[in-house]
Amino acid sequence: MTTELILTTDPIDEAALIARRRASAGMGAAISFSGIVRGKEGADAISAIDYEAFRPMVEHQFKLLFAEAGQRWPVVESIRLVHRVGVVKVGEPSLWVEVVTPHRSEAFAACQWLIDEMKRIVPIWKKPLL
Amino acid sequence: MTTELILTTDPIDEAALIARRRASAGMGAAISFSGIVRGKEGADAISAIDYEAFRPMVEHQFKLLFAEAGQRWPVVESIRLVHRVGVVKVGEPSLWVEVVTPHRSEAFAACQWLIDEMKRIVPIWKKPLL
Amino acid sequence: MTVRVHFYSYFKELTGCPSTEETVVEGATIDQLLGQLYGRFPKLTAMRNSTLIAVGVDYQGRSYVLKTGDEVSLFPPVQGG
Amino acid sequence: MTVRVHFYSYFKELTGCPSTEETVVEGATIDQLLGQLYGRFPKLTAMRNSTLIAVGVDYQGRSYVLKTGDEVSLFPPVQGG
Repeated sequence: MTTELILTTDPIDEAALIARRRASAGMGAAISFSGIVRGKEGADAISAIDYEAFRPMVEHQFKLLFAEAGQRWPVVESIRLVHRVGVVKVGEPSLWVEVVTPHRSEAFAACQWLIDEMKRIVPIWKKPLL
Repeated sequence: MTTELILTTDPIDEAALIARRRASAGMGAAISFSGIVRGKEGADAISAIDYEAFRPMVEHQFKLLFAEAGQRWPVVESIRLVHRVGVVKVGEPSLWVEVVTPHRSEAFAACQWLIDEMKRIVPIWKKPLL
Repeated sequence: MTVRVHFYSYFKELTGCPSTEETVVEGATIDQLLGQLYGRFPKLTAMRNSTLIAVGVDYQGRSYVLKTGDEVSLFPPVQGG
Repeated sequence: MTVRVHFYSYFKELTGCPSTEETVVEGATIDQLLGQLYGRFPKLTAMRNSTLIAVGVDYQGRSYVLKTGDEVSLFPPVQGG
């Protein structure tokens, strides 16, 4: 399994990421999920979200999650994850995750599990900006 | 809800599709699934799959599925689906589906449901080529 | 009356043709039509329990009563994706 | 002995600083450290039941025994994505 993690203050270029996708001949499914900053946080209209990350721990916790994903779904060939840090405007993706597997059920399961776990343990926080 | 269906003999240009994505300020999740032709069909190595479609019925059945998805998940803002017809080489996507919703759970659920239903009722067939 | 019947996927190989015309009595059901087709194309009978049936672009059951001009399609389980 | 304690997200607002040094006795646990910090930063106590604790880059429980040079981080529930 190959994994890639990018924490970046730059906008996420989904098209470029897709263009770099590698999948061996046994792979039949690639899922990519984009988490986009919504225009409201609760009842308040916002303009952006400022993401704060405890970077070394983010990297370490993602490494643990990727390893656990590989144990839960050994068929996963590739996981790529990009998370923005700093200010992300409404309408821009703050998160992009791709999982490549032989069949779609594992791709969906692993991708959802990864996002759920990220939201449980990866030290990133949001501050909405008005 | 907006929907788009493309049946095409051309390769699926995922980057161009992503670039054309539209999501209003309330949308927080976009999932895209690519179904890729694998190098084996059962035990046999193959070079491609020839997809046959009963086109008018494919279009009608997808229309029914999109409408039902909109009833099951009224928050879905956009569904786009591209399916290749004719010969698709190993490693190329034969299917691309995107679902845009406010939150990720509905995007995952609607996307999986749509693919499951497609494989149940949309009249497309595969012929593996050696 | 006459209805046109289309075959898809390997049903074309089983019947040797992409479509055919079949004359049925007024008020005939799809079930009766299938009975006649199984006589003409015996290889189709092997797929009896996994044949999908459409009239026009909608699925129909075997009790559907045929009308003049109906375009019937018979095909094996679908495999999109 | 002295350990450095880092605060993330709005814990920085609650304490008024991004990090601090705290002197604890040899063999002190995180639980004891928290007790001292709650004395210095009373606003942190409101988050008592939803404070996540790491030493270095790994999560630790309140019974963890502190060592010289440990970098402790305290923060509220995470919100990535």
